[in-house]
Amino acid sequence: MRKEAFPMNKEPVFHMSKRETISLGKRIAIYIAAIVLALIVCAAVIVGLVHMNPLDVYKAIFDGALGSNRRIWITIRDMLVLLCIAVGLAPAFKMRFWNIGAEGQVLIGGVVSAACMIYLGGKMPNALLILLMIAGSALGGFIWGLIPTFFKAHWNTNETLFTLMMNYVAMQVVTFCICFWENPKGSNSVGIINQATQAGWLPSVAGNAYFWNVVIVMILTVAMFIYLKYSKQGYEIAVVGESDNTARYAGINVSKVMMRTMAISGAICGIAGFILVSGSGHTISTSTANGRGFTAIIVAWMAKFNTFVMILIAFGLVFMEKGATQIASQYGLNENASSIMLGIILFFLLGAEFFINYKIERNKK
Amino acid sequence: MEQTYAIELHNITKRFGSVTANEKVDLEVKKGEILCLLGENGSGKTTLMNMISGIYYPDEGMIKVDGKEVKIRSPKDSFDLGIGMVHQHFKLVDILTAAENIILGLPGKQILNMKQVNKEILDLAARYGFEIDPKKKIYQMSVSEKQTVEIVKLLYRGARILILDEPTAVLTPQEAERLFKVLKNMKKDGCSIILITHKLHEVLAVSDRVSILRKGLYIDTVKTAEATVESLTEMMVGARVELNIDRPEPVNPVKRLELKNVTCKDINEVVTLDHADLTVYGGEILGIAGISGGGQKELLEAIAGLQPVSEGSIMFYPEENQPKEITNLDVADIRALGVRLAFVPEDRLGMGLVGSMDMTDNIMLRSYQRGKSSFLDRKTPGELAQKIKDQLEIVTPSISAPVGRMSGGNVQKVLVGREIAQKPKVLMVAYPTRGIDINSSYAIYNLLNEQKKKGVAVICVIEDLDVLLELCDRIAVLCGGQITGVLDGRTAKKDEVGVLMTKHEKGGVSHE
Amino acid sequence: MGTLIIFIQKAIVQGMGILFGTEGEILTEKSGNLNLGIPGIMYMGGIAGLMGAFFYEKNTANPSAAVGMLISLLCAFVCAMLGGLIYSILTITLRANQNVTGLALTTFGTGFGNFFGGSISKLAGGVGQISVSTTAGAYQAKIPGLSKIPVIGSIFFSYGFLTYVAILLAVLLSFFLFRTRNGLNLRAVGENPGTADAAGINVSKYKYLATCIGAGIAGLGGLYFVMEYSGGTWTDNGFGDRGWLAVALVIFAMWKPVNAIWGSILFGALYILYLYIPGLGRSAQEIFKALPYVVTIIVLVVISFRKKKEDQPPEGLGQAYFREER
Amino acid sequence: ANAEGIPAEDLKVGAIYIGDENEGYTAAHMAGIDEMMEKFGLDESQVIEKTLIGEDETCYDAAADLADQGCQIIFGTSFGHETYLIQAAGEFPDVQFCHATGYQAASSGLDNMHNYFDNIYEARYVSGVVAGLKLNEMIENGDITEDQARIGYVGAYPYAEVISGFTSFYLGAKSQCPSVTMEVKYTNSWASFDLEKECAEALIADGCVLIGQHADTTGAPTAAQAAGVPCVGYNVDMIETAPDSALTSSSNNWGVYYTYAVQCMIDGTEIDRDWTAGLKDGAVLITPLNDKVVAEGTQEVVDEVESQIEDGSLHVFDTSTWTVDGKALDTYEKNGVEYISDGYFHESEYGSAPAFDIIIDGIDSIVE
Ligand SMILES: Nc1ncnc2c1ncn2[C@@H]1O[C@H](COP(=O)(O)OP(=O)(O)OP(=O)(O)O)[C@@H](O)[C@H]1O
Ligand SMILES: Nc1ncnc2c1ncn2[C@@H]1O[C@H](COP(=O)(O)OP(=O)(O)OP(=O)(O)O)[C@@H](O)[C@H]1O
Ligand SMILES: [Mg+2]
Ligand SMILES: [Mg+2]
Repeated sequence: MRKEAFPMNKEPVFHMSKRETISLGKRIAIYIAAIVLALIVCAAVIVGLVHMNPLDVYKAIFDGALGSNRRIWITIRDMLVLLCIAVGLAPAFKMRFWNIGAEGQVLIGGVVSAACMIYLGGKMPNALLILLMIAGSALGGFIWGLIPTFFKAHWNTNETLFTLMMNYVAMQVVTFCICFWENPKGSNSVGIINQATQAGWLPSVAGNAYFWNVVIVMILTVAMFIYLKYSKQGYEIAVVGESDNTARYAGINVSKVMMRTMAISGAICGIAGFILVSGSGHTISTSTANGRGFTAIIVAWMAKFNTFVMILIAFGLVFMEKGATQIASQYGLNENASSIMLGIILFFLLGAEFFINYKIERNKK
Repeated sequence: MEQTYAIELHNITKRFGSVTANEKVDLEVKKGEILCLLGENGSGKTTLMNMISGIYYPDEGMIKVDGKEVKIRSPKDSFDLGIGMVHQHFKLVDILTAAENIILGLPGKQILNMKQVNKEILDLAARYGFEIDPKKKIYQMSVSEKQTVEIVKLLYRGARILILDEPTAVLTPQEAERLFKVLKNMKKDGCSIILITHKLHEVLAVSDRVSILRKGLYIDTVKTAEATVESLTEMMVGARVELNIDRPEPVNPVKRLELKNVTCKDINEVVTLDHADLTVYGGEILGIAGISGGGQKELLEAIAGLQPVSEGSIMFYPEENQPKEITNLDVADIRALGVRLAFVPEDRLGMGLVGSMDMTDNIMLRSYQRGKSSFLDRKTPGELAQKIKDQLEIVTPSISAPVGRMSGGNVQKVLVGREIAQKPKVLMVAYPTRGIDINSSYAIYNLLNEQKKKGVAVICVIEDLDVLLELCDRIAVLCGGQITGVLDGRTAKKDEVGVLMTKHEKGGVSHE
Repeated sequence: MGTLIIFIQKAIVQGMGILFGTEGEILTEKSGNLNLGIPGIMYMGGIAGLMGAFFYEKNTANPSAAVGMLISLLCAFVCAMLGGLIYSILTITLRANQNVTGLALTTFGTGFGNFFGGSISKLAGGVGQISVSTTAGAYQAKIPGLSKIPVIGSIFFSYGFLTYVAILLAVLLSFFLFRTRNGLNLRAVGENPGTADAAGINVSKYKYLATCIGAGIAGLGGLYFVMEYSGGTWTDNGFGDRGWLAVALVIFAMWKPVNAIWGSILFGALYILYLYIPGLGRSAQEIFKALPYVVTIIVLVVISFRKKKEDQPPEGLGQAYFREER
Repeated sequence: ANAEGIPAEDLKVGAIYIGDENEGYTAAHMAGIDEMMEKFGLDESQVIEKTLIGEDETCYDAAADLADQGCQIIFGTSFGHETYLIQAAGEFPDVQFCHATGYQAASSGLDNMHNYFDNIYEARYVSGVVAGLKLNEMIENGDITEDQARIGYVGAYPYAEVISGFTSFYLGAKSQCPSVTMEVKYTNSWASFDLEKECAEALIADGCVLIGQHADTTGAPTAAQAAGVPCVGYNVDMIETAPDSALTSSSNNWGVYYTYAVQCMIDGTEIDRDWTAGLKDGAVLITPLNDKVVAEGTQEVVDEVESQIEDGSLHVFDTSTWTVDGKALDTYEKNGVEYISDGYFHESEYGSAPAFDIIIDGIDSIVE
């Protein structure tokens, strides 16, 4: 069995070990390095494709995201929605529940909001209607999140795929509803709901259409931070996330916590749907969520469930997206280039985590 | 004449972050000998062995096999040098059969001929006196069967240097005896064996020489023939220790718990606890003996509210009030009834503690719900954590370091410390000293005795019969889920217990 | 009767693209890697194959079908493998979270496909003008005599060669996983990398190979879609959510490639069922369109009811392996 | 609105597209914009095009952003863009907003909001004639019987724009092949290759012997080519996609409108509230016939039909050529407008968007 000619003299050059702690400065430095590298690679790709000066590219990115007051607010508005969904995902992921179904939960929240606007608009004071819409869309997302969780809690059904499939079911629910709401019949277009009365629209404050969007999402962000870190329920989520056995041993009703947490998660995603419908689009379609449910997973994960860090990451991603759209329009580059760039940046950021968790040392002689 | 050793280690150093697990360790193993490696918990035994078997790579130092210097960068390198290790936690793939596990990673014809493999395995097993069913899946096996698979795996690969890390921790005395017989056969065959165990009588019974580590440092190697329990202990802990377990008479025992006809079934509807009747008194230590899988775990978990009971009742008797039924209540319900049950489970990091959380957060695991506020109180548990750390001399950089990073013994201290701090009426502990060095073990026995003196009903499952007989007031013996006898700890004999442990053969796992 | 036969035929055609994806993902998951990037990888395979064929046919006076086919097969496989390689480097070497990496890869791959799809469409002179008819012809060629047999011929022999490759591949994969030494080692890596490592198996190597080859196979699903299904053209987001269905089908098949064959055909059937049920109103159609997803959910639930150990996912699925971790 | 007129070199034009250059409908609009740019000599920096703009607030964002950038005229191309353009039009009264396929400009009460659409039904009628001739040829050759002359039609959504389209196509075919019937299936999507292909396949399985389409990808021709069934496309020439099947495609030349609208800006004249134009103005057409597939003599018949439509002697929706429940209609009122008079349905005369939404005899379609 033994191989005689075994080369026993080569020594590995590097050695890798897990870091115990890392200073904040180092952590930030690693991320910055990753982003710089990612931007260099992106620039190389763009220059390769359209032969333009990379500095112009970066200027266009900045211009697209923050180039005018309107663009700044659009960037903020989109960042808020992404943030809201990520905040919703945070407790689920902390519980190690892979909720890939935010997209569907957002859509259901949106569809409930739209239904309220269509059927109840003008029948009650606007403030009451809006409160009802918030409650309704939260309830919609709540139910959509609860269905897979019920099965996960009782039979340990795989939640990753269950929630994923629920997205598509939600899309069909939306198209189904559109069949009744579209105008004219058969056109698949709902158009702006209550354009004249603005019933069920989040009102502008001091000329700013997105004031309430900011308020709602910021409240959720801060509340979720406190909830996860300082509340008993937040602690329970952490324990369940670590091990079911430990949770039961601690007297935690695991299925209850799981359902409660996903209900919260789904409800917040539902509220994100409300914000999309009532606070910006004033319509409903299958593309209302527009992939944000997936992007938010990345935001929640990279922020390690810290909702304040999520603000930064959500802003960064929306910034890049808006910038890429601008490049596309300015230089006639196909819009899909923005997905490629986003992908590259994410790859680098994900890879950077390694250097935060591990260190590599040269082996001593 | 210069002796070539089977394996030599020189100046081996290994650090994990700030922890130095091994520092300048030297070790030599002769051909055809059994060397015991002895040391307190966390002294670096496993780490050292992991470097021989290619799991870790040493930071410094040199390894020689058959007198030639080698670099062992992976388990494969280690195999190729004829080294094999049975890990503390078995390295087996659950859904594969014994045979599949045994041939894992071996070179050979691509298309598998399992018939041929099965036959080779049976031949090999017969040579050394093992019993093994090559077609059985691992997840259907008992612990000792799994261990057999591990050892056969090494032999099948032609290992000549075998490392066994605490192999007897999970075996019955009879199983351990059988294992030692096999080891001696292998030794006769010319194999070198490194055996890690915390049980000193085993060391004295099987080994040729003993090497001792203390806090990562190499202390000495002595001939077994010249060693005694006391001398070894002294070398391990660096000071002479008192080895007598104190056993005060129970004062004024009162009925605390009563189990009637308690039956439990696992998910496959197999009976794991079979109509058990048992009464537990405050102020005494009730020992539970039994071979592994005999129902000990289910018994404790049924009381603790972690195991559904399909038949029978469990009653708790408080000081003054009416008895309370706790059958099939979950942990929270039991607590809500005001019944103070403490439980140190067998699976420390998988059930008792959360590895990634720090001591404070772990201390409040069983008490965080106290108080009306929806928010956590971290101050009180923080103070308690500090107190437990100081009192039990827990070795950890700080109470805000994750407990998963602590050594096994220290993890156990956190767990026991927390449970005792609940001021329980009933304290249940499963294998409180498994994998724990002798010094810490005694500290824990003392803690149990203290509880007993406070009138707590202590139930403890311990595998070491000597300890059981020295520590407990009464001993209940389980076999195949049935209680086969309850003995007086002061008068019971070891063989008496042994007989009861194998009395019934139905249900449970069968043992010959 | 005629409609039924066509329905079966179309269900099979729908299913095969998914089947490739599922096969790739099974191989990947058996190594313990849950690659949610498969949908993106299928786009990468599809566009690379199309581009290979396109540039070959564009720059060659008399393109040969066989050469075009080989070029496109190779391009699709290699490009999809590169997608798998990105995933592998991130999750195996750099230990990034598998789910997140997969989602990012899907974003990237879909963008990659649509971007270059648009680019060659432009080069070809506009929408619908990409023509790789020679190569596509090779993919669409049916078995001459057999496909003409009534009923049997239409159901079993009226497909391009990739269909048979997909089915054969499922059988071969099963054989590999359950009857060979490397297959055994691979399963061990996916179940318990620590054990596999201790047994001397090069865990990283197995994970890399399984993930990259799995990605390559999934890429063939994209190629199938572009060449055989679409006849050699590109449309943005053309695959729709088939990539996700492929991932879902892995569970449906309980990690056994042979089960995936009929599973994928069933999925294909559900996908188009509403078109073959007469008299469905528009809103009723929308309900029928949810069927593949609802059925997947039902299957997930049913599988979770029966807790057979052999039907469960590989135990190490989704976790990075680090030897020194404990 | 702008009586002054804006010199071409000061003009800034914005365009909002639902898709990008890889999608037939948008590609046709882009081509129209290019034609207009060339006509007036506008340079790249004077035209800002935004692609892949959804039918939601992003459309409003895009419109407002274009207005911020100084565009004096902004085109939106997708049906669902309309309400968002109206929203922007209210906010930017000095900017002209023009929306294709929409119908709400008149009712919006905004002077700067306009609708435009081509009389594509004319081209569809002509392409229907081509299909009818092909069916006749197939009947003559004995490939099918008269009763089997059934057209399968892949439609996007069941509303006026599509219904008007397939009815004109059907009437064109029927004018040549009286026994023809038609079955319509909807994809419920404007551009989805696989659904269009599956729909066409299902139609063929159902016995349809010729395929027509009103959806934006090459899915249906791909299926027709594979099944060996003739087909009529939309938007773009399908001969590359279906060399042995494609007969012709009906298509728009949006350049006509874009040139007109920009000319109005330069001249300082009002843009029509509801603009339409058809064959006569070259705004719609059928793509060159695929000589390999079309029936003999098709070109001559096409030429004649086209001239009849152009000179007004042939009305596509002549009530004598179609019935509903076996009866000819002599009145059809919608939104207070009577559409039928002088023996025909006055399509696109009271608003640029198609209005014909009647399912006539001979056509199988869900009516929901
Ligand atoms: N993953 C880890 N990261 C950092 N430190 C660790 C880790 N695992 C263990 N340690 C440290 O290494 C030391 C040894 O741990 P280990 O459990 O191997 O000790 P041990 O000898 O088995 O002790 P015991 O007898 O108490 O079980 C401990 O001090 C522990 O804090
Ligand atoms: N992977 C690891 N990462 C960090 N520290 C480790 C690791 N493994 C071991 N240690 C530390 O190294 C030291 C030696 O541990 P080791 O497991 O070798 O002890 P041991 O002698 O085997 O103890 P025991 O008798 O409890 O098994 C401990 O302090 C342990 O915490
Ligand atoms: Mg150890
Ligand atoms: Mg230990």
